[in-house]
Amino acid sequence: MYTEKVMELFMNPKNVGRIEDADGIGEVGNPVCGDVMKIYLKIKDDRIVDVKFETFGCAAAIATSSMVTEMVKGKTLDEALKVTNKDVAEALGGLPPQKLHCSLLAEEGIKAAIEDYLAKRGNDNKKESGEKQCAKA
Amino acid sequence: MSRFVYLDHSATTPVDQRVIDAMMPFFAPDFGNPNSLHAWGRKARQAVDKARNQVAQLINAYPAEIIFTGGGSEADNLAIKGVAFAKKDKGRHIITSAIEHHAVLDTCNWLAKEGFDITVLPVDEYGMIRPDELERAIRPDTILVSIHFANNEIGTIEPIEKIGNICRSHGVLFHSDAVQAAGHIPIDVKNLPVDLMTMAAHKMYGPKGVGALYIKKGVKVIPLIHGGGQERGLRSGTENTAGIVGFGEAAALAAERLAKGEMEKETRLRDKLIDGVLKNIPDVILTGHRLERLPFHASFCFRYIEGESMLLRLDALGIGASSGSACTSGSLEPSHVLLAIGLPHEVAHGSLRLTLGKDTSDEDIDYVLENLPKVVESLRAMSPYGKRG
Amino acid sequence: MSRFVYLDHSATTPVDQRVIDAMMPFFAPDFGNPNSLHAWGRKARQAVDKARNQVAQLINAYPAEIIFTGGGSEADNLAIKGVAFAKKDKGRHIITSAIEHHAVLDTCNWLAKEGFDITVLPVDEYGMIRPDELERAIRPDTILVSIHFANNEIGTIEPIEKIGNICRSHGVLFHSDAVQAAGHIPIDVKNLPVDLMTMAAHKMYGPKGVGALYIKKGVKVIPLIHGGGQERGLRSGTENTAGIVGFGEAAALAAERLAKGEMEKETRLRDKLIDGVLKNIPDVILTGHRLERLPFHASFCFRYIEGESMLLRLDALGIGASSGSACTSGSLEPSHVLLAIGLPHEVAHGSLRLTLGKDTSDEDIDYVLENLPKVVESLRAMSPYGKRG
Ligand SMILES: Cc1ncc(COP(=O)(O)O)c(C=O)c1O
Ligand SMILES: Cc1ncc(COP(=O)(O)O)c(C=O)c1O
Ligand code: FES
Ligand code: FES
Repeated sequence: MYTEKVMELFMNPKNVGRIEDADGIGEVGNPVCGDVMKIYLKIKDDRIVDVKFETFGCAAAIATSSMVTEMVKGKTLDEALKVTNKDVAEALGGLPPQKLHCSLLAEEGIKAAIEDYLAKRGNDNKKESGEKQCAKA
Repeated sequence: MSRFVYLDHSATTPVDQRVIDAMMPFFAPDFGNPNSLHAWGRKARQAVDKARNQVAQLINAYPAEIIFTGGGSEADNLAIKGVAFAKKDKGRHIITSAIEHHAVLDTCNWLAKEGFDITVLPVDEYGMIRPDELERAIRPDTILVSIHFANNEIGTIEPIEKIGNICRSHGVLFHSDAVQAAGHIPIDVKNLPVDLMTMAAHKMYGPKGVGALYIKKGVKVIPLIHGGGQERGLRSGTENTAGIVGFGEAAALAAERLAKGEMEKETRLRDKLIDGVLKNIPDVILTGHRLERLPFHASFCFRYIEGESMLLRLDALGIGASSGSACTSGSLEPSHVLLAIGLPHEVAHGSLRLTLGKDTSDEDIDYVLENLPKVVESLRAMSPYGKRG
Repeated sequence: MSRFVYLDHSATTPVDQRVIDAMMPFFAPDFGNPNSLHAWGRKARQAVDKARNQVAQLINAYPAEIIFTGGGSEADNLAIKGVAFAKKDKGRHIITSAIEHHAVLDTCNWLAKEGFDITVLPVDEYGMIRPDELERAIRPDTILVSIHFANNEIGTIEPIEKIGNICRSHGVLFHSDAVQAAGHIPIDVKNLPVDLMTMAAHKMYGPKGVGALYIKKGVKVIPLIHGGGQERGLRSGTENTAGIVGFGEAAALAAERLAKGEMEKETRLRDKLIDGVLKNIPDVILTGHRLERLPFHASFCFRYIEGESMLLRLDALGIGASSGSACTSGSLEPSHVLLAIGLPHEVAHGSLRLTLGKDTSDEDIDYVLENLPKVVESLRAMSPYGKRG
């Protein structure tokens, strides 16, 4: 069902965890639907210098989380925003059709985190440790 | 990986070597069609007759009450559609439960489109039918009640005798899907008010693709598969001789195991597993009834994590399990059973079923109890909801 | 007895040793349920996929067009009821022939009771459908034509291409029961106007209890067996993995044999048998078409004697044969096929079918040609109608 790459990243995901002083945090999905992805970004000079994720979901969701974080690490925000779910799925050697939405989650997660960063920057330094706002756990 | 531990016996079981040995000759050289009059055919006919006896004995039925089918789902369809079409001039109301197998529920859904009226009874948090609710649902035009013997996802055993007595007292036929129960707990149809009952060979160490429907003497059903008139005209088609022989042998072996205390043996290991999991892993619930459950069946929901990822991590450790999470099914909804017992979606997503078999050992359970907590912990460490130390 | 000669391959065939070998692992250790996500399940899924490819290749279909069923009869029922229920709002008229297998005829009879309108086309003395009669029978509310590829009792091969073209030109779906033909004569569904086609593994050296329905892409049918949604939702139930694997292997071997000239080989032996019987035994007729017939199929009616007694005498000589006499069926009527081709009852009673197989040898045919005349003669000597010396 899954490619070797998917299984490899599912078994040994990269960039797992949270960044306590993240510059941007994106949370997408819904626990009711069975998949939630939370992306933490550390950004310096419009470039993603660190990224971590937390995911509640299937093997595909975990593998895409890992893959997308690897793909955007080191990229500028503009470059990162161009990473699509198709790119992620391709980098994984493909996903079963019923799991494509998991890769969409990855794309959206990054976008949400960048938007969060941009919004915070727009509001200046008002909400420095605002990441708790999304955490339901 | 240090061990292979198959704990998915509710999905299917390995075919017993004695069953394979019994089947072999009927592929060749004893490949005859039981309907042929020559030597090849007569040998096949004898074998089918013997198997019918063996299956009948397992549930204390008369051999003529056993109709072999192409599987459990077919037998469920035959029972329900068969009674529906046979009785449709008498009434068109059928009662079933919310946690039946899809072979029952989807059949009822189809009948609903064809002009039948279906009542789907709710169950309590343990997956139990409430007999009083059943009784209230019966109407003058009710022709059939279909309630399974035991549930495949949560292992709960229904109060079959009470249900059957209510049906009897209202003159309504009672079908029970015993695919998970037959061969694993004692069933005696002469002392149970059941009119039709479904079984499947592959859930009791027999081959896939062969099932049986017990049809009590005198109960009329319309065949699902018309044709050459095999199986008393109720299931046409050249008999799957080897498969039927395998089912017969599997039934005989199951009866033998039951007599030798298989239930007690499995119950002990099951309880060791259940207690071990509940004790060693936080934020977990047992699904289904704690006592009224199949002796080989353990099922849980682990909070904050998802079933498919659990079972694939277990697979990598050589452990075969299953889950009713939405992600394993490729649908957007978790199992209808888990929702029907009142679990919230996010909890149902974390379901894991571990079903033991006749060859499961203490070491197997130890291996699972050693590894499952690690799997849960490592997935929770990734989860945005997971509690961290 | 000096020899065992099985000449009842139309009834069923021995399972090829290579088919048995292919199936074995899927009873154990590779017993997984193809729907399970763990290693056991994945292995089973791969095996089912491979088999689907093999069966598809035999008839040049796409794999997704092959639905595995629990036998040929089930596939016939699925095709006919499936189209009937899918199209019933468009029309309720179905056309079939008088010499179809009961799996088709009885299904149509049941549909007739459920409000469908069935036209049963007559056939000529060779069992051939007349395309012009079919065309005249088609009405605006005709939804399906079901005509078999080849007849099991008399071996006649129907003009499938012509029939299919007529159906196409009228926008009517065409189902063909190819249980006797598939694997024995070349069939290429990409170049044949057929929408649904039935096959059974056990007629081509595969196991009993597994069949397949070819359903052309885009053709909609309602499932016969509802449930877990296996086989694209068209045939629910845990897949008969070993049986399906066996079917796949049998299909691959059949394709190989066909490519290697099996038809020509069988045709030669069949003609030797037919010519030998017609030459050496008086008062016998060949039933079915002399040329448009299955390469392995010989069928006769012997005047003045009765089929069951013939086949039991042959059985005592080690020869396995079959008959469509009333006495073999236990009914009062001889086979509907023999009556439909216009044979008088007394002639039809004397029917004998000898169907060859891939392993039938010249010596086997010689043995039959040596013994059959004696059997016929000795029974005729007992008959009040038999010509005596
Ligand atoms: C022409 C034809 N159709 C259908 C069938 C039914 O196949 P099965 O007996 O495998 O269900 C047979 C064989 O018995 C047959 O010869
Ligand atoms: C309770 C129950 N009913 C019916 C079935 C269907 O049996 P089969 O898949 O053999 O057709 C199953 C197993 O899948 C089951 O667990
Ligand atoms: S998280 Fe549910 S399918 Fe991927
Ligand atoms: S003569 Fe006895 S059944 Fe026909």
